[in-house]
Amino acid sequence: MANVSGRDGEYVVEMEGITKTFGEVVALEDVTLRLRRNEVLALAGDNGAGKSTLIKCLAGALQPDSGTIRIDGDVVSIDTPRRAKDLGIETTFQDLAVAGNLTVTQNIFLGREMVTGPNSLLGILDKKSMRKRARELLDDLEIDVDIDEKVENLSGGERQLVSISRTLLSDPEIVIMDEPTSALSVEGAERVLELIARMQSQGISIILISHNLDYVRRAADRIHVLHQGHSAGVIDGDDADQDDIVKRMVGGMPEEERNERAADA
Amino acid sequence: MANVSGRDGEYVVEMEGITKTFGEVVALEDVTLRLRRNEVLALAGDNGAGKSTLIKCLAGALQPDSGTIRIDGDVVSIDTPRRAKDLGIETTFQDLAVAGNLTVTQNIFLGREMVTGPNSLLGILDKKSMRKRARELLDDLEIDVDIDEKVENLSGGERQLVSISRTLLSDPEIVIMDEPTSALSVEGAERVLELIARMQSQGISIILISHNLDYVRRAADRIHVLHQGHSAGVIDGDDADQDDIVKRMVGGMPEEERNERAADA
Amino acid sequence: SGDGGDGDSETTAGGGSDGTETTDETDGTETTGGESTPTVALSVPSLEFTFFARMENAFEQAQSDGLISSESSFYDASNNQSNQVSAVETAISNEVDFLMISAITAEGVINAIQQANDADIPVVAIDRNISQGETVTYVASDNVQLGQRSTELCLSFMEANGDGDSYDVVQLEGTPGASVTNDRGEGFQNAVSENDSLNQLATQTGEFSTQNALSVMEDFITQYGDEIDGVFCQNDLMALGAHQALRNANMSVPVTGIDGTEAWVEQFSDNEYYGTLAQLPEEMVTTAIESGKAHLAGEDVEDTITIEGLEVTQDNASDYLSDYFG
Amino acid sequence: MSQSVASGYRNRFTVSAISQYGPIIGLVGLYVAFSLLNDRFLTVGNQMNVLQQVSIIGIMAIGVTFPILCAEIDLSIAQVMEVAGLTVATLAVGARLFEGSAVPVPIAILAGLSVGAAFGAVSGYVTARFGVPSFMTTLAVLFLADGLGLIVSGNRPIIGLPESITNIGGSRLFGLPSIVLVFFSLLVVSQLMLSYTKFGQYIYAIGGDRQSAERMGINVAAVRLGTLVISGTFAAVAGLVTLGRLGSAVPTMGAGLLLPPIAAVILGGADLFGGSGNMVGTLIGVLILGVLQNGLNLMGVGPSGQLVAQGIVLMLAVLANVSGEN
Amino acid sequence: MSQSVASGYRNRFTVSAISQYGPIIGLVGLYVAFSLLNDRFLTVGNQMNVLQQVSIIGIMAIGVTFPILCAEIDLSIAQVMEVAGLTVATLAVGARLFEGSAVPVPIAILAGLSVGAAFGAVSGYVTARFGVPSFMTTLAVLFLADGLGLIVSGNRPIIGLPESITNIGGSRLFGLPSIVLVFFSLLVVSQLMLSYTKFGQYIYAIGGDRQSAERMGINVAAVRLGTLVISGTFAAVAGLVTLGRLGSAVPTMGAGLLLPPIAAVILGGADLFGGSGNMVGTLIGVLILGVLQNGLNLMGVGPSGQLVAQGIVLMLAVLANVSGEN
Ligand SMILES: Nc1ncnc2c1ncn2[C@@H]1O[C@H](COP(=O)(O)OP(=O)(O)OP(=O)(O)O)[C@@H](O)[C@H]1O
Ligand SMILES: Nc1ncnc2c1ncn2[C@@H]1O[C@H](COP(=O)(O)OP(=O)(O)OP(=O)(O)O)[C@@H](O)[C@H]1O
Ligand SMILES: O[C@@H]1[C@H](O)[C@H](O)CO[C@H]1O
Ligand SMILES: [Mg+2]
Ligand SMILES: [Mg+2]
Repeated sequence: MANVSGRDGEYVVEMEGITKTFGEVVALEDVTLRLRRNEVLALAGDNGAGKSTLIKCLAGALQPDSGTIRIDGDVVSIDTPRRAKDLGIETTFQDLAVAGNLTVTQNIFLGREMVTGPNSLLGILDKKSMRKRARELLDDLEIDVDIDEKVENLSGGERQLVSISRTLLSDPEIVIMDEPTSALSVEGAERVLELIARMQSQGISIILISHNLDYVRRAADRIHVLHQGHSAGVIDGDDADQDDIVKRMVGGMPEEERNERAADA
Repeated sequence: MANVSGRDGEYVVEMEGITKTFGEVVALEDVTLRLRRNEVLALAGDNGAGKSTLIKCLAGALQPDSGTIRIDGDVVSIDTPRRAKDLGIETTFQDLAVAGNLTVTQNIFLGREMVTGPNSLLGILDKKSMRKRARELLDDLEIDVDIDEKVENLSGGERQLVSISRTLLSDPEIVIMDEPTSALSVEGAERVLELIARMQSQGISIILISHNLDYVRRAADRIHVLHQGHSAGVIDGDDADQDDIVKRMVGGMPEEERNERAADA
Repeated sequence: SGDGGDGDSETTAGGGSDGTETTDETDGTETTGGESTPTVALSVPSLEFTFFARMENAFEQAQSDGLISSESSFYDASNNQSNQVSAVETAISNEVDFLMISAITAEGVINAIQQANDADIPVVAIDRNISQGETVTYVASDNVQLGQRSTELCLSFMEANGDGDSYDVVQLEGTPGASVTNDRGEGFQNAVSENDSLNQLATQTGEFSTQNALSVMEDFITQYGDEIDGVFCQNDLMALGAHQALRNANMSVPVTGIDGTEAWVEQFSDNEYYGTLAQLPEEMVTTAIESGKAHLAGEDVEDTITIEGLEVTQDNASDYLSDYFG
Repeated sequence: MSQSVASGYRNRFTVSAISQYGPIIGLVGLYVAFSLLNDRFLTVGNQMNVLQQVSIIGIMAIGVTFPILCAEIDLSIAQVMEVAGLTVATLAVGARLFEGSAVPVPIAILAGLSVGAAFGAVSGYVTARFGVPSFMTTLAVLFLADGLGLIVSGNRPIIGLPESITNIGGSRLFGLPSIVLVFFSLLVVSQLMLSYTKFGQYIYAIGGDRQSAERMGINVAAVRLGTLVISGTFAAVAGLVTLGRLGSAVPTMGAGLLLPPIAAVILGGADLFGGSGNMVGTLIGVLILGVLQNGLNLMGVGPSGQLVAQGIVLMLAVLANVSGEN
Repeated sequence: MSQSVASGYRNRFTVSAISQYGPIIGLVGLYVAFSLLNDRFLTVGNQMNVLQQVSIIGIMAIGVTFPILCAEIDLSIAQVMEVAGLTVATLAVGARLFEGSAVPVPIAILAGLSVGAAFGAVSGYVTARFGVPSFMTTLAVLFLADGLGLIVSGNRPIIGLPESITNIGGSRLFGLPSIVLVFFSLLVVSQLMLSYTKFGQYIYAIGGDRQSAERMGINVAAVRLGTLVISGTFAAVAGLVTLGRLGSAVPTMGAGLLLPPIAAVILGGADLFGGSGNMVGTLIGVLILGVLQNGLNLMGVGPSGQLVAQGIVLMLAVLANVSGEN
C-alpha cells in the first residue's frame, strides 16, 4: 500500500480502524475512511450514524479511542483543532463554530488575522484590510450580509454562509464540510456546490457530509456510507443510485460485500 | 372581513402589517400573513428574508415594532413564549430551543411535566410516567435515541427530532416549524412530513418553513413567499411550480401582482 | 490619667509578675511549680492587626524560651467568628493545659468558652474580654480608658498647637460592631463630654485600615478643611492613613492613635504633635502565660490584670522603640 | 454551554456521578493524609467537631447552590445571615431597635427568616424583572443588609438569648449536635427539591440555557426569583443556628462568610456558569474546606503556614477533582 | 450565550456604545445628585481626590477585566496586590524577611511585579492546562499569596520607603497625582490591547464561546493563561502604587479589595460570563463606586446610614444602567 500513500500517493487522508465510544455508546467501530487526493468524498448515513463523530476525529475536535490517521502517508496525532489546521485541514462543523459576539469580519479572520508588524498574540490588527478582504470574499460568494454585523444577529442561513466562507481564507489542503447547506436556500446551496467544484479544481481534497442525496450525487466522486457506526461501503459517485445509498444507510453494508471483505482479510 | 375570522372563521392566525427592525436593519416591513384553519401554510424565502423573524413574532420570542396579530379573530399581544403556548401555539425554532444539559425525556416534557399531587412549581415529578410516555412517543415517531441521554450528546439530527417531538405533547391548535428537516436524513424528513400530515388530519393548523421546495410543495396547501422582509405573494400549493417560487424568492412579488394590489387598495 | 514616660510598664494587679522581665528569665517557669512547660493555645481575632502580629511573636518567643511547650498552637481567626469557635474546639480536642483567647467579640465565644469550662480547661482572656463563662483572669488594657486618654492626649496637643478656647476633633473608628470600636468610641465620647473645650466635628469608620482611613480623611479635609484641629484614630494603622492625607493636603494638625505600632511611632521624630497610647501585647502574652501557669499550680490569680497603656509621644518615642522593637 | 468538549462527552460514563465521584477524591485524599499525620483527627469527637464547624457555611452553601445552578450568584448571604440572626435575637430579647418590645420566640424566628426571604426577594425581583445581573443586585443587598444589621443591633452584641432559640443550633438530639441535624435536613430537602420537583428541573434548564428554557415556556422570572429567595432564606436559617453555636448574636458574625460557601459549591463540582452541580457535591465541597482547616489546626500549623498549606492543598484537591472527572 | 433575547438585538443600534452609554446614566445621576446635595463635591480638589481614591481599585479592576471578558475570574487580586507591595517594600528597605539584604529599587520593583505575574501564571496554568475553574485556582492562590504576604512582612507595616518608590504612586506630574496617571495609562493601554490586538480579539471570542474559539484554531490555553497573568501583574502594580499613596507598606492593604474591583467591572456593563464589556465600562463602574463613597463621606453620613445609602443607590444605579441599555 506504500505506493498509494505518501506525498504523491493516491490517498491524502487514511483513517484506519477508528473506534470511538462515549461511555456505553459506541459511535464508531473500526471504521476506515480514505480520501483520495483531489477528490470530493461524500459521507452519507442516517441521523446518528457517526458521520460528525468521524470527521471530528480528523478535525482535532475529538480523539478516537483507537485507530490511526495518516495524512500524506504519515501517521499523525491530531489532538487539537489547531493541529488539524497546521496539517492543512479546514473544517466547517455541523453546529457551526462561530463566535456569535464577534462581527462577520472578525469571524472570517478569527485565528489568522491580518496584522501590521510582527505576527504574535500582541500583533496589531489590520482592521481596514480585513474588512476590505471580507467584503471581497463575501461579494465573490454572493453572500449579502453586513460585514460589521455580529454573527449572533444573522439568520440561520447567513450564519452558515459565514462559516463556510472561512474555509476559503486559509489555503487548505483538505476541506471538511459537515452539512454545509442544511440552512441554505436553493440559491445558497447552489453557490456552495459551485464553491466545492471550484475548490476541487484548485487541487483541494474535500469531505462533504450532506443529507441531500441530490447534492451528494452531483458533487461527489465517491460516496462513503456509514451505518450505525460502521462502514456500509463506498460507492462510486457516477454509478450511485439513490436507492442503493438509502438501502445502505438504512440497512448497512449488503451481505455480499461483507462476505467479500471477509474473504479478502 | 368579519365573517372570515373568529372562532369559526376562515383564518386562525392573521398577522397584519408586521414591521420589525433591528437597529438599522429592517427585517420585516408591513408583512401580512394569514393562516387558514387546518391548512399547512409554507413560508418560503431566501436566507435572511425574514421568515424566522416573522414566526418569532407569532411565537412570542420577539415583539414586532408595529402591526397586529389576531388569533381566532381576537387581537392578542404575545409578549412571551409562554403566552404563545397559552394561546395554543407550539413552535419548533430554527436554532432548536432545547436544554442541552437535560435528558431527552426532560426536554420533551420541559414546561409541562407530569406531576403527582398538585401541579405547582413544587409539584413532584412523575419521572416514571414521563419516561414511559417519552419512550412511546419516540417509538411512535420511529426516533431511535436513548431517552436518558443528555440532549447535548445527541447528533444534530437526533436533536432536531427531539425538538420536533415536543410539539406533539401539548395538544396545540397551531404548530410552527422553522426548518424542521434541515438536519434530517431522507428517512427522518419523510417521517416529519408524515407527522405534519397527521397533525393536519387532527385539525391542527401549521406553518412550515423550509428551504426544501420539494417538501414544501408536498406538504403545503399554500406557500407564502417572503423577499427581503416583504411579502412576495401567496401561491396555491397545488399549482405551485418551483420556478415561480424561486423567482419570487429571488426577485420579490411580480410586477403585475403588485399593481393589482395597489389597485385593490 | 496620662502617665507613661519610661519604658517599664506597671501592672496594677498584685498577682501579676513583671512580664517584660519574665521573658528574660529562662528558669522563670520553675518558680511557679507544677507543670513546667504547659501546652497552651492562643486564639486571636486577626493577624491583619499589627497588634496581634506582635502577640504572635511574643508567643513564639515564649515557645523558644521554653515557657510553653513547642506543641502549643497559635490560631488566627481572620476576623471570622466561626473560625474562632472552631479554633477553641480544636484546642479542646488537643487537650491543651490552658487556653488564651482574645475574642473577636466578647459575646461571640460564649458557647465555646462553656465547652472549655466543661472540659476543665482553664481560660485566660487577653486584650479582648469574654462576656460569660469562667476565666482565670483577664489581661488587657482598658479600651474605654485608652480611647479617652488618646483623645485627651490629642486635646493637649491641640492646646499646645493652637490658642483658641475650643477645639474640633474628628474621629476615625475601627471595624463597626467590634467591641474595641465600641469601647474606644465610648472613651472618646467621655473625653468630649468631660472637656468643654473639645468638640466632635465628625466621626466615620476607617475599619482599622490605613487606606480606608486615608480616603475618609481626604473627604474630611474636603468637607471641613481648616476647621479640623485634631484627629483621633482608634488605632495606629489608621493614624498612618490620616497622616498621609494631611501631608498631601499640606496640613499639620495633631493626630493620636492607639497601639504603639512601630511604623506610627517612627513618624513622631519630626512631628511633636503626634502620639499614641501603646498597648503592650508582648507583656499581655507573657503575663497571661504566667497567670495560666500560676493557676495550674494552684495559686490564686486576680480576676483582671490591667496592663496600663503607655503614652508615647515625641519625647519618649526613641526609648519606646528601643525598648520594644530594639 | 461554552463548556469544553473534553468535559462533555464523558457524562454518560459516570452518569449523575460526575460531580460526586470527582470531588470526593480530594476529600478522601485529605482524610487519608490527616489520619496519617494526626492521631486525633479521625476520632469521633473530632469528626463531630468538623461537622459542627462546617454546618453554618454548609447551610449557606446549600442555599447559594440554588442560584448558582441557575446561573445566578448571591453575594449578600453573609450579611443577610447576620441581619437575620440579629433580628431574631433583638426581637426575642426586646433589645436595641426593639428595646422593650420583645415578641414570643416563634414570631422572632419567623421575622428573622422573613427578613432573609425579603432580601432575597428584592434582589430576585430586580434581577428577574429588569434583567439586572444578580451579581449587582445582591451586591446592593449586601450593603443594605449590612446597614440594617448595624441599625437593628445598635452595633453591639446581644446576649441572654432564650434557650428555645439557642437550642436550635446549640443543643444535641439523638447524640448529634442539633446544628448538624439542621444542616443535613436542609441538605436532604434541597437535594429532593432539585431532583424531584418541577422547580428543580427548571433551575437546571435555565442554568443551562436561559433563552431555550424561556422559549420552551418556562416561567423563567419566577424560577430566578425563587432561587434568590431560597438562598436568602437559607442564609437566615444559618443566622438563626449561629445564635446557638455562638451563644449570642454578634454584629460581625457574618464576617468572612461570603467566599467559603460559594467556594464550597464550586469545589463540589458545580458550574459557576450554571446548569450543573448538586447538593451532594456541595456537601463534599463544604467538607473539603472544613477538614482542611480542622486538620491544619490540629497539627498546630501556624497562621502563615496554614495559609500556604491551604493554598497548596486546595490546588491539589481541585486538581484531583478535575482529573477524577476525566 | 444564554443571554436573553431582549439584550441581544439592540446591539446594532448602539454599536459598541452599548456598555458605555448604559452605565454612564447611573454615574451622571450620582454626579447630579451629589452636586445638588453638597457644595464641595464638584470642586476640582474633590474630584481629584475621587480620582486618587479610585485609582488602586481602578488598576485592579482593569486587570481583572481581562479574565472576566474571557469568562474567567480572579479572586486572588487583593492578596496578590498585598504581597507584591510588601515584597517591593521589604526588598527595597531590606527589612523583615529580607532583613539586611536590601536591593536596588528597580530590582525590588521588578521582583514585586514578577511575584504578581508568577501568581497569575500559577492559577492561569492550572486553569488553562487542566481545566480547573479559575474560581478555584485563584482561590488557592488567594491563600498562597496571603500566606506569603505574612511571611514576607512579618505582618508589620514597613515605613521609610525610598522616594523613588513612593513617588510612583504618591507624587504629582503635570499637576496630576501620579497614581491617577498610572491608572489612566494602564486603562488606555488595556483598551488598545483589547481593541487592536489579536490577543484582545481572542479574549472576546473565548469569552463568548470557548468551544467555537478552540475549533476555529485559537490557542485558547495561551489566552486564558495570559488574562490571569495580566490580572496578577496589574494587581502587583496596584500594590506598588499603594506604597506611594499610603507612604508605607501595610500588611492589611489588600483587605476589602476583592469585591470592589470585580463589582466595578460588572457595574461597567461587562458580562460576568464573558464575551462582552470593555475598559471604558470598567472606568465608569470604578467611578460609580468611588463617587458614591466620596459623596456620602462628604455629607457626613454615618456607618450604618452609609451602608443603607450605598445599597439603595447602587440598586438604582444598576437599574438606570440596564434601562439605559434598553
Ligand atoms: N458527546 C457524546 N456523548 C454521547 N453520545 C454521543 C456524543 N456525541 C455523539 N454521540 C452519539 O454518537 C452517535 C453518532 O453521532 P454523530 O453526531 O456522529 O451522528 P451523525 O452521523 O453526524 O448524525 P446527524 O446526521 O444527525 O448529524 C449518536 O448516536 C450520538 O447520540
Ligand atoms: N437580532 C438581530 N439583530 C440584527 N439583525 C437581525 C437580528 N435577527 C435577524 N436579523 C436580520 O434580519 C434578517 C432576517 O432574518 P431571519 O432570521 O428572519 O431570516 P430567515 O428568513 O429566517 O433566514 P434563514 O433562511 O437564513 O433562516 C436578516 O438579515 C438578519 O440578519
Ligand atoms: O487592641 C487591639 C488593637 O488596638 C488592634 O489595632 C485592633 O484590635 C484590638 O483588639
Ligand atoms: Mg452530524
Ligand atoms: Mg430562519
